[in-house]
Amino acid sequence: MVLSRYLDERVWLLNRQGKAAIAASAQGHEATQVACIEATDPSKDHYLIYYRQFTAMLALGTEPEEMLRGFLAKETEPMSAAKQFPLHGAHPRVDLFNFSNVIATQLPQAAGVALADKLRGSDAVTVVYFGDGASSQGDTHEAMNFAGVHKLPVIFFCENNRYAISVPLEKQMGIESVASRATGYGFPGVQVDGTDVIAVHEATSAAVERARAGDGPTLIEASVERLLPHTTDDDHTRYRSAEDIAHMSERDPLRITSDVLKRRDLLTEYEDDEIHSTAKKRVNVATDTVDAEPYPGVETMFDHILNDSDRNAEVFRNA
Amino acid sequence: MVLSRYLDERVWLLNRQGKAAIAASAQGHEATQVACIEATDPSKDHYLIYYRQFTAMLALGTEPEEMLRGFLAKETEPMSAAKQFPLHGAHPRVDLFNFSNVIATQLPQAAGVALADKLRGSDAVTVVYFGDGASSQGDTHEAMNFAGVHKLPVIFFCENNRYAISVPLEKQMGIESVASRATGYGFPGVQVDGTDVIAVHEATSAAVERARAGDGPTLIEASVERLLPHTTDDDHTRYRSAEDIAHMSERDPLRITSDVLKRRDLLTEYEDDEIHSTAKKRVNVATDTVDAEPYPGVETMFDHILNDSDRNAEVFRNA
Amino acid sequence: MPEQTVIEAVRETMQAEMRRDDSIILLGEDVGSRGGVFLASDGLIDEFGENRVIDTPLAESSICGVALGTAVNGMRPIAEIQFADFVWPAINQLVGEASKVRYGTGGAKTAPMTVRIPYGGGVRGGLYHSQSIEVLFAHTPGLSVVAPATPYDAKGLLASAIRSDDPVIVLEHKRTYRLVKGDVPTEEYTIPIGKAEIKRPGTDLTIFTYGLMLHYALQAAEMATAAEIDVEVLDLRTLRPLDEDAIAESASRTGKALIVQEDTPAVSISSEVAAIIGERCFFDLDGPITRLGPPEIPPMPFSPLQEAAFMPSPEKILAAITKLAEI
Amino acid sequence: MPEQTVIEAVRETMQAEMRRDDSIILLGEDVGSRGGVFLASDGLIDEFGENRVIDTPLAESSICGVALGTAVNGMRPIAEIQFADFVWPAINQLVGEASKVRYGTGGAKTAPMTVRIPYGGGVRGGLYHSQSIEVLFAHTPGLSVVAPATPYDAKGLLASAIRSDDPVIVLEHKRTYRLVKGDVPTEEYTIPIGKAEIKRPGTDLTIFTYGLMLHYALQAAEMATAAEIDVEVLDLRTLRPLDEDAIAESASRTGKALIVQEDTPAVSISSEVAAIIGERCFFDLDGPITRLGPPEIPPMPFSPLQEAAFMPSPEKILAAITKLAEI
Ligand SMILES: Cc1ncc(C[n+]2csc(CCOP(=O)(O)OP(=O)(O)O)c2C)c(N)n1
Ligand SMILES: Cc1ncc(C[n+]2csc(CCOP(=O)(O)OP(=O)(O)O)c2C)c(N)n1
Ligand SMILES: [Mg+2]
Ligand SMILES: [Mg+2]
Repeated sequence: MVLSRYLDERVWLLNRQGKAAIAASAQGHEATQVACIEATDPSKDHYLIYYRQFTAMLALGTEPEEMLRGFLAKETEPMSAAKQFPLHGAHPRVDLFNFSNVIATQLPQAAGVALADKLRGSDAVTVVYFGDGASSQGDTHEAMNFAGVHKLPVIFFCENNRYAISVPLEKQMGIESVASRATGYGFPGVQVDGTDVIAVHEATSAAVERARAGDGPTLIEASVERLLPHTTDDDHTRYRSAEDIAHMSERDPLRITSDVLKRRDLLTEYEDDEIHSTAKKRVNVATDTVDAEPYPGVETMFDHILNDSDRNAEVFRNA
Repeated sequence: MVLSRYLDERVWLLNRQGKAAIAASAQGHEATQVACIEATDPSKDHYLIYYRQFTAMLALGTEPEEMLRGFLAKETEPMSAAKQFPLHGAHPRVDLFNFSNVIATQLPQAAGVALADKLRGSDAVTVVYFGDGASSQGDTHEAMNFAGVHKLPVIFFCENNRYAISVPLEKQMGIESVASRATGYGFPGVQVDGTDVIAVHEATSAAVERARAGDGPTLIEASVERLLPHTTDDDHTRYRSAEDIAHMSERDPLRITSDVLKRRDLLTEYEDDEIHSTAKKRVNVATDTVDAEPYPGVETMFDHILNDSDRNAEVFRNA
Repeated sequence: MPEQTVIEAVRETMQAEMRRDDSIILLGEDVGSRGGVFLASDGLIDEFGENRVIDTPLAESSICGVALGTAVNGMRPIAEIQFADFVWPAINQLVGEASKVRYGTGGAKTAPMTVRIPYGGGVRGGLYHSQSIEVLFAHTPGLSVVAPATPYDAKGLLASAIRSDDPVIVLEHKRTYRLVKGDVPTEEYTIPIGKAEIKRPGTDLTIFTYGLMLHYALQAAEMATAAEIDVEVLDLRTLRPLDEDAIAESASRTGKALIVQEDTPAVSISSEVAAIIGERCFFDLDGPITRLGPPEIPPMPFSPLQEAAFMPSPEKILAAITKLAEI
Repeated sequence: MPEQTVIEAVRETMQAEMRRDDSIILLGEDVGSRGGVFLASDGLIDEFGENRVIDTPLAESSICGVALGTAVNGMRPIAEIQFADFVWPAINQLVGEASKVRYGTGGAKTAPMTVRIPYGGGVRGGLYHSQSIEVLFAHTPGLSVVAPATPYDAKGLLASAIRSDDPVIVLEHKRTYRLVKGDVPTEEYTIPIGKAEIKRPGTDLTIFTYGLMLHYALQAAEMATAAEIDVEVLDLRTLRPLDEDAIAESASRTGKALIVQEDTPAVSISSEVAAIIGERCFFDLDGPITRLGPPEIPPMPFSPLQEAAFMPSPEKILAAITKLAEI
């Protein structure tokens, strides 16, 4: 979490320096992402993420350097060979992927991934992430409906930060809770406080168990704050009140988590400081390394295209 | 209802004679369609139908000749100038339309129609029909969600016959009732027996009242039987058991309605016979009239296209 | 070699491929006990069971999105879109998503999925059961698009599609399903994606076409022999990638190009074929690059006389041949 | 005449039209207090209120489907798709439905709706914020498609779109939004849909283009004067219907055609322009009909060098001019 926060801050800084073209942020979503991943098994489960899964990616073992190569579009970027926006593509080591920026397309895909496992008799679980805005898309409905019919081992994990860019929840849906829709598909929906690592972990563990047992999908809705504007291109003071923005920090999951741990004597002030300074250093090292790396050259632009004919077409047209 | 049944049967006959290219049937859906329309006000309300709304169209004042012109694709066909499948296009006298065969596209359109009324301060209600199969489409979700956010004066009317062509309800959804999804959009959902004219009328009246009062949408689900195969192109013995097919007739809304009326002394045997013989005659007259009419000539093929340039393109290309 | 219809060839190819490879599954509306509305999967659920022949909910975006998900997780799905006119809800999952999986993951993931789509008119289908939908797919890098017109090609190209490691759109003209018969070897074979075929050699002009129009073009070519015009007919067969070399070779050799298609002409396959010829064969041509298609109106009217007037026909093609040959 | 950027012209045109006609409403994601992600509707919610400037749920199919519903019930909606790459979920409501309303109801209903779509690349948008999406719309009878490249044209064509009684797709190249400035009269005017414009007259060859590429073509034409090549630049402006007469006239007059576009070439606008020229100007041409576009790979890589290599540029256009002029 702490590493995620520092890296996240660094990425925004790199954007302001003109080095990173764009960045979304997981600030405010960190606790829920870590706790959810902790309840799953990265050695066999599948993860379909969206652009705000910065912390989840770190939790799944992505190195800070690898993340930064995405933001800075460097040559050895591991997810898409820098063909895509940061964090898009497929992970080099676990089955985590994010094919596109297009909201909610990952949900039917996740149902398909889970269907394949079910047909093969595997007990792998598929976790798919989406936002409150994504809940409005037709694909979200179709995916949940399909998963409900086939009782697929999939967890629909909604990170509800009450905003889709500038559109607040009450303009997104006529109800309060995305989780309440699960009954309309024949599986359970649970609401959890996304700043509470224990609650998220418990809810996810129950869903994982259900899925592995062949009992079908679960919809989990974690309420979180989006502490920063939507992306580096956004300015949330245009649409959020100063008061609203000020109050958000009360729900900062980093502070809440460290307070809880300290209160339970699971974390000392000293350890906390250590964690922070280690994370800071890690981010500095990674930044220095990646900043010095080259961009992909033009030669590799034609890698991973479909077939020879398409390449011929190119050669022909631009000869 | 009786007229609808005879006309419906005639249309299938015309198909078997090679005169009507295709027909869907409302047999089994008649009661619910009549009762629903009765609860609305055709002088100001809007109706977005789908291909199975045979009876609803008659209830809204379409003449048998007009319907037959659709099935036989005759020159003066009133809904689409015979450009479209039967019953598609727009009604010549009430605001009833059916732009396409594409399942569920009418639902967002209905939300839009209702939105326009709401913005203008009109108290018109929009009724949109769809089947159980259509409930799976993304558009259905998006429409209901939008209508829920804006509390639109729209009635989502589902005629649930438990089949989408051959696909039975349990392969369509992980739940039993489409109506139960309404809570996920913030408005009421009601289930009614679609063979019970009183129940359908009451449910629709309540929904109309709600809508006119500005309280927003209602989802009504009427359970009905599809007494015939999906269309004249289908053979339901491929996917329904003989038993299932035999039992359906117990839910024939015509028989049920006439039994109820007779039991309540609202209909005598004599009156019933009269109704039947009048309807038969009406259908015969209409058939004779329309059968003799010509097809649209080629000249009118270019009517109602967009603009001169497109026509020029045509003239140029086929000169 | 037994004679088969196109739909029989499609069905037997799916059956043979499914026997060969366990990872192949079918998904679509009514593909199960109904056997598909055109009976393409008739009987397959009996042989392969509900796990491999899946009646989906009525929702095309999820049919394709779910298929894509299974494809990136070890399966080779064949998705059926019931009618081409209903593919529009799935465009996002096909054009937006599936086409970019390989490129967008630096080759880490691929999407070996086949999407079978019955398309085309002349079947009294009106505006929503007659559409041609090839344009956008044929435009999209990352997709392959085949459009077989004969039972032989239907088998060979469908087998190639199923075995491809990337998404392939298979366009089957629904009017050819029962109309067109031909010899089909019982043994397995594939036809390479991206290769056109000269279905009738000739010297005076070339007709470039595909789908149902191939058969009309062949009829027109036969009729043209009466006027001693020797017409070559090139079946494009694959619409993406187009076989540019075969197109250019034939156009350069005969010197006259007539492109015939059922789809409306503006920004279409026929435009691309014309552009290839205009660029590569310019100095070899001795007549304008001519296109014959339907008028630029929504395809196509339901009423019978207007539908007939809308569709290109052997007679219309013959008229275009004659006019071009005279230049 | 005040100088404006393209985005300013778009905004002021919507504002002026909304003042003129109460039935005009805006719908889209973030069009309200955010003012749209490109600020096209900045301030409009303050002037016209939440009833006429509607922040929709995140669901493009319903944005277009709802807009269509309001359009057939007395309104003139302007729907905004946030980025072109996200229009695919709405294809069914636009191509499948809206385009056929007039024809499919025998003229009883019409759909006076405008859909504004920021498209195009060269903005470090990667695979999902750079797409060109004109092909399918430009192919579809029943739709009009405009693609203004200057503030003046943006105003005139957007006004025409809003006032049209049928659906119009307005493609705004997002790179031009702030980059391109020009004089825009304060009074209202419209530019007819379907009319191309010669943006630079010339005698030696014609470049046919639209969107951002217009500006690159004009730069290249200027550069070509050094080699004494006199290049005409024709801005297509409307992509459906294409101004076939203007295209044919210019190609016949200069005798050489170079078609430049940012979209991948196969089955595209450039194909259609080439086909028109190949059919209508065949006897007047003295060089192959040449196309310049990006390679046939998914548009377009995120990394900067590759993005630059992908995009056509004034330099690449100049090279094509020089080569064609030498023939
Ligand atoms: C289909 C589609 N439409 C629009 C967008 C533009 N867009 C990117 S993020 C976003 C908001 C998403 O909100 P939400 O799902 O709540 O996720 P959050 O960013 O709040 O985590 C929008 C509208 C998109 N990427 N895809
Ligand atoms: C988008 C789309 N997909 C598929 C079809 C083909 N089709 C026509 S009717 C139908 C079944 C519809 O079932 P339901 O909604 O339950 O209505 P019913 O016919 O039972 O009244 C299907 C799959 C279609 N018309 N549109
Ligand atoms: Mg959100
Ligand atoms: Mg049904």
